[in-house]
Amino acid sequence: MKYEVNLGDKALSIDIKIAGDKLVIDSALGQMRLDAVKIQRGVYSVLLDNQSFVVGVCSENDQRVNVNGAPLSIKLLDAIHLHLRDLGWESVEETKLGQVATQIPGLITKIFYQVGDEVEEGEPLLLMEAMKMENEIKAPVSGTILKINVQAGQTVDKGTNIIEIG
Amino acid sequence: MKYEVNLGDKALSIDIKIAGDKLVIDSALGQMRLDAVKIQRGVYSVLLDNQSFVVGVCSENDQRVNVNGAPLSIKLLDAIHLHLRDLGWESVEETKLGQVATQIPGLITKIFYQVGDEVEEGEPLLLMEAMKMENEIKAPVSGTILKINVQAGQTVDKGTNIIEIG
Amino acid sequence: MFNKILVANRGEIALRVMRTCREMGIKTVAVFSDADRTAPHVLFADEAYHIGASPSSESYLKYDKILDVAQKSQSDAIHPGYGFLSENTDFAKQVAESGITFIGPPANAIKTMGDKTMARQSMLQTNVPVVPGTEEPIDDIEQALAVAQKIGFPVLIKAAGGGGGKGMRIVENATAFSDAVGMAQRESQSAFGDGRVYIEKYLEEPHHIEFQILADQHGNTIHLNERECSIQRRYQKVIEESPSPFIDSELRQKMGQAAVETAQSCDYEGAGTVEFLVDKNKNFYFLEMNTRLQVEHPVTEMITGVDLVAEQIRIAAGLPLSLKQNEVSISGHAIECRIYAEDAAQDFAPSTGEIVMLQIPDGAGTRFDGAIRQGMEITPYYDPMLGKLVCWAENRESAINRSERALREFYIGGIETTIQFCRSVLKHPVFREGPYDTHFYSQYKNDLHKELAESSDKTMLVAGGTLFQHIEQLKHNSQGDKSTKKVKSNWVTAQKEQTHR
Amino acid sequence: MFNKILVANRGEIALRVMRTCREMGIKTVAVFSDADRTAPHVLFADEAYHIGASPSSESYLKYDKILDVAQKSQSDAIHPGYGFLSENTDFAKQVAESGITFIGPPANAIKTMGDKTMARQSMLQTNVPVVPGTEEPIDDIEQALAVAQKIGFPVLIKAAGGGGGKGMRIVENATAFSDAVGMAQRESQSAFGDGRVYIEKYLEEPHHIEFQILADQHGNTIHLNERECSIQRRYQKVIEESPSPFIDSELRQKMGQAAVETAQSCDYEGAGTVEFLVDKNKNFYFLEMNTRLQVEHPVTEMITGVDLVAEQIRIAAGLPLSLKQNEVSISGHAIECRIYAEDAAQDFAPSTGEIVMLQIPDGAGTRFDGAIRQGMEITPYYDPMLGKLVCWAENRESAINRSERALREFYIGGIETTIQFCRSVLKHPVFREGPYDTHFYSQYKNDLHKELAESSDKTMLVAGGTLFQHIEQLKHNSQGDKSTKKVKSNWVTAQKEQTHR
Repeated sequence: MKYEVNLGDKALSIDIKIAGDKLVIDSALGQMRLDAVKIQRGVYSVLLDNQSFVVGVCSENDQRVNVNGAPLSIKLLDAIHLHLRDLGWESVEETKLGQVATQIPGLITKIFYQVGDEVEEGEPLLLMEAMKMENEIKAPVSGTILKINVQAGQTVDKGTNIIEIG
Repeated sequence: MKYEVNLGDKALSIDIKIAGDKLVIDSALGQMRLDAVKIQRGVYSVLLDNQSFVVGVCSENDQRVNVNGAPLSIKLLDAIHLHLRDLGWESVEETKLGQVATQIPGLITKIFYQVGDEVEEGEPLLLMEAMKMENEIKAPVSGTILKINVQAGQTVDKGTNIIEIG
Repeated sequence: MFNKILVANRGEIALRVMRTCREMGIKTVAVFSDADRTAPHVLFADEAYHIGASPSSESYLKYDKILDVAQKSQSDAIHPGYGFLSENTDFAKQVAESGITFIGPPANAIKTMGDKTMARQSMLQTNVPVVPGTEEPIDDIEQALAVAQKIGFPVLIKAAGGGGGKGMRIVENATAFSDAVGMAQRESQSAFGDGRVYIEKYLEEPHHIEFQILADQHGNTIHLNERECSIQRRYQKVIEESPSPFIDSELRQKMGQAAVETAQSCDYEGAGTVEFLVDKNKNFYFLEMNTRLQVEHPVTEMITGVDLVAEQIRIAAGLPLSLKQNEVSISGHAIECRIYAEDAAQDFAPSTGEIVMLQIPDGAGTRFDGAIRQGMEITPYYDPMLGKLVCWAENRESAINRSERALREFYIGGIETTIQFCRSVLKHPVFREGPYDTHFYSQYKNDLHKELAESSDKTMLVAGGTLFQHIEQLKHNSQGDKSTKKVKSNWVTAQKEQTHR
Repeated sequence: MFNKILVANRGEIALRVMRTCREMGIKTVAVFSDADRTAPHVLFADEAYHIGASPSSESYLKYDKILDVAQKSQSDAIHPGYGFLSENTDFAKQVAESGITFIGPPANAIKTMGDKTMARQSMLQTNVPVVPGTEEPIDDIEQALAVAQKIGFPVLIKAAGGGGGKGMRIVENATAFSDAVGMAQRESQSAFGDGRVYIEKYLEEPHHIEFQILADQHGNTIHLNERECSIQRRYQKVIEESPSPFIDSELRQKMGQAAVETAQSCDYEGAGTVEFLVDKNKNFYFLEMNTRLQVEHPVTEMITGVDLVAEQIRIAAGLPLSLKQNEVSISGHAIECRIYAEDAAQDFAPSTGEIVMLQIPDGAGTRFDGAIRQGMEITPYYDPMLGKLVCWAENRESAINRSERALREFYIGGIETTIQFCRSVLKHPVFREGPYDTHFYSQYKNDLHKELAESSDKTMLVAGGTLFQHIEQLKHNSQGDKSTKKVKSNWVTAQKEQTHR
C-alpha cells in the first residue's frame, strides 16, 4: 500500500507491506522493517532498523504524533487521497478550517466580533480563561463570521464549536 | 449489613450502610463515614474521618489488602458466614487448603514426596525455580499426599494445581 | 516544633512541603476541591478535607473554609505554598489572629512588598539601587516627560496594579511618549481595574537575577546566592539555574548584600526572594521582592544543600537559622526546567486530558518535584505547571548534559507538554555558551520552534508507519476500548469527506 | 572516548549505565530477550537488538550473540553491568580479542578473584589480613580438625565453588566436626557440582563492610570509602549505607589502604569492591573481591559525588582517574533500600504480575534506580529486584527520616514488594541507633515481621470497608473489565462454598 507522509513542508513516499506482526516499508531510505509494539493505549515501542523509538499517537487528533518526546504534526495520505490532491480537490479540506472549536474547557470572557464581520487569519477572535491564563483564540482562516455559538461569560466544554468563518 | 473483619488474631465487628457514594460504618470506634474513590483498577483513595489512605485490593487473591503500603491478610465475613462459623462449619473451608497451587510460574526442580506419603504442615513439598531463585513450596496442612500433578523438570504456569493433600 | 501543619495549596508545591513535614515528623493536612479528590497531595497527606468546588475562587482561595479546617484538624501552623493565599495580607493576619502560626513573613512585610510602587518607595530609603524612574504613578504627562528625558530614552511604561506584561510599553523617544502613556493606562485599567502606570529606565540586555533570602526571628538574615531567571516567555520563567553564568563572585557578594538589606528594610522573616535586573555593564537594580517560597527554590537547595521548607518551618517555630552566611557555599550547578501542560507549537496553549503514560526521569542528580501520575486527568482549573525537573552536576556543562538526558527520558503521553521545548532551549548554542539575557526567547524564538518542528526522514518513516499500524489495528479491532477508538486520523477524515461528496 | 557502548544487561543496571552514557554523549545499544521487548532498557536505548528467548541462558548469557550484535552495531565497547556476564573470564577475553573494549577489569583479575580459594591464597602474599582457616580445600579430615583446633572453635565450613549460604555450616566443637564437613561437602556438591569446602574462623558479631575501588591504566588506585552491608537475609543484602555507623576514621583509613592493596595485588583496573568482615573488636579480614560494579554503588556516588559508571568508562578508554585519593571526601550520609518483587510475609517468595499502579518517590536527596513502569508485567525469568531507593541527607538520622518518608510515598500496586519490610527495618531501634551486625535479621526477624503484620482498628475498618465497596461494585458492575473481575474475595468464596453444599 502506497502512502505519503507529510511533515511541515517535507513529504516522503512510502510503500507499506504487512509481514506478520511487523511492517516492511520501502522508501527513499531503502527497505526497512518496522516493529511497533503497544505499551499503553496509543503508545508504542518501535524498532526500525534496530533503532529504538517511543511513539505516541494517543492525542485526540492523530495528526499529532510524538516520536521520542518530539511532538510532530504529520499527515498520512493514502493513494485515493493523493489522487484527489492531484486533481486539485485538496482545497475542499481547507473550508473545514472555518470551524473554530475549543481545545480545552474554559470560560469565554470576551468576543471581539459580531456575525457578518470580516476577519483576517491570525486575528484574535475571542478570549477564553483556562488554567489560570487568558487564552486568545485566533482566526484559523480569513473570511466572514457566519455564526457565533457562545456568549461572553459562558463556560464551554472541550470541543465546542464556538465560531464559524466562511 | 453486619460484617466481621479478621486480621491476624484480631476481629472487629462492623455494620455498613451505603449512603449515596459513601459508606457509613458503625463499629467499636463509633460511627464514621468512609469515602473510597477508585484511582486505578483495584486501587482506592480512602478518606475515613478525614484521614487519608491509599488502599489496594488488586491482588489476585483479595484476602491481601494493602493499606498505605502495608500488605495485610484480612478476611471479611458476612452474617451468613458468621452464622455458619457459629455452627462449627468453618472447618469446611480448611479442607480446601489441601490444594497446593503455584503462586508464580516456574520450573519444578525436585519433588520430595510420592502419592500416599504423609506430610506435616510446613514441610517442604517441592522445589521450584523462578526469578533466579530456588523456592520451597511448603505443605499448607498436614495430611496424606492424594495427587501429584507435576513432574520434576516440568515448567508450570501460575495457578497450576500441583499437589493435593487430604 | 509544630505537631501538625495544614498546607493551603495543591499540586507539586503541596507535595513538596508535605515531604519535608514528614521528614521532620510533622503531621500533614491537605485541603482539596472537587476536581482534586484523588490528587497526589490528598493521597500523600495524613488528613484531607474537602473545601469546595473546583474553581480556586470557591476552594483554594476561600480562607474562611481553610481556617475552619485548620481549627477542626487542630493544625498548629499553615503553610501557604506559592500563589493562592501566599501573599495575601488579610489571610496572614487572620491566621495569626486565630492563634495559628502562618509559615511566612509578617503581614506588614507582605503588604510593603506586595505593592510595586510602595516597595519601590521603601527601597529608595535604603542603599539598594532601584531602576531610575517616576516614584509616583503618572498624573501629569508633562512632568512625566521631563522625568523620562532626565533618565534618558528608551524608557519603560509599567502598570502599577499588576504584571504579566499587560499595560507595559517601551518608548523610544519623546514624540511617541504621551500616546504610549495613554495606551498603557487604558490597557492597565481594563486588565487590572487600575489605570495607574509609572516610568522606568529601559535596561539594555537585562538579566533577571534573584537572590534567595532567609531571615529568622532573632535578627539573622542571610542570602543563599542567586538564581538566573532570564529564560522567560510572556514574562513567565521557563528555565532557571544557579549559579548564574553572568554573575561573578564580586557581583554576587554585592548583590547578596543588597538582597539582605532589602529584607532587613521591611523586617522580613522567613524565606523570600529579592529580584533584580542587571544590565550588560553589571549595574543591578531592585525589581521586586517575593514574600514567599519561589517555584524555582529547588535550584538553590541543590547547590547549597539547604532544605528551604525546613528552614521556613524552623523559622516560623521561632528557631534560629540552621546556618550562618559564611557557611553558605555553592557546590556544583543546578538547572530547573519547568514542565507545563502546554503546546509550544500552538503558542503555548494549555493542554488538558488524561496522562495515559508517564515515565519520570530519575538517577543521579535528577529531581522531579511534581504531582502527577499515570491515569490522572489534567483539568483546566489550575495552573498548567505539571512539575519541575531539577538536575544537579559538578559544573554547568555537566548539569546541561544531565538535564538533556533527563528530558530525553521524560515521557508524558496523552497531553502536550513543554518537555521538548525545554530540550530545544538547552540545545541552543547561546544557552549552552551562556550568559544570555531576558531577550533570549524573543531573539531565538524562531530557532527554538524550528528545532521543534524538525525531523529526519527516519522520524517521518517511524511516525507514518506507526500511525498506519495504529489505524489498521483500530479498524481490525472495532471492539477495542472506546478511548482508543476516538482517535481520528487525517487520512480517515479524507476518506470520509470523499464519501460525503 | 567511545562512540557507542553496548550494554550487555537488562533492568535497572542497564538503564543506569545508559543514563551516564547519554550524559557523556555516547550512543547506547540494548540487547533484549523475548520477555523484554518493551522493557525500559529497550525503550531508553538508541538501538536495540533481539538476542533470544526469555530464559537468560538463551539470551543474556549467550555471549556469541552479544558479540555479534556488538559487531553489527559497530559498538566500540561493552559494559556488562553486574550479574550475567560481568565476571565471566571467557567473555572478557573474547570481547578483547574481537577488538572491542570490555568495560571491566582484565580477564586475569576476574579469574584470580573469581575463585574464593585462589583469591584467598593470593591475599596471603600481601599484608591484607584474611580470616584464619585452611588455605586449601579440605582433603584430609584429621588435618582439617587440627587446623580448626588451632584457630579455635566455633569455625565455619564454606563451599569453595559458590555462595548464597549453600554448603555452609557453623561447627561449635570438635565432636561435631567430621559429620559437619561431610554434610557440607555433599550439599556443596549438589548445589555447585563442586564438593570442595574449606574452614574459616567463625567471627562474632561480624560486620559486612566493603570498600569501593577505582584503578586506572596508569597505576592510580584509590578507594571511595566503605559501604555497610550487614543488613542481609539469606545472605542477600537488603539495606546498605555509607558511611558505616561502625567504622571510625582511623579504621576507615586502614581498611581503605588494605582495599587498595588488594586491588593492586591483582593488577586491577576499573571499578571493583573489596569485601571485608569486621569483628566486634574492629579486627578486619578480607572476604572477597567483586570485579564489577556493585548493586549498591549509588550509595558511594551520593556521598562522594563521583559517577562510578563514568569513571569505569573513562578508565576503559585509557583516561586517568578524575580524582586523587586526597580529593575523595564524605559529604553527608546515604542509605539504599533494595525493592524486590517479593512477599516478605511468605518468606520472601517472588511475586509476579502487572504493576497496576506506580508512584515512585521523588524530591530532594531521593534517587530511585529502577526499570519499571505502570502497566508493565513482572515476569518470573529474572532477578526479582525492581530497583533501589537511595536517599541522601546531611547526616544519618536525616537520611533515615528521608528514607522512611520516601518508602511511605512509594506505591507499587498489583504485586507484592519489600517496601514495607524495608520500612520496618528502618523503624527498628537497633537499626536507628546503629551499629548493627550481620545477625541483625535473624536476631530481630520476629520484631520485623510482627511490625509488618500489625494494624490498628482504624486500619481494619478502612481495609474492611474498602474491600466491601470493591466487591459491591464488582457485583453491580458485572460488565466491568475482566481483570477486575478475577478478584475473588474470601467472603465471596465462602458464599460459593455454601451454595455447593
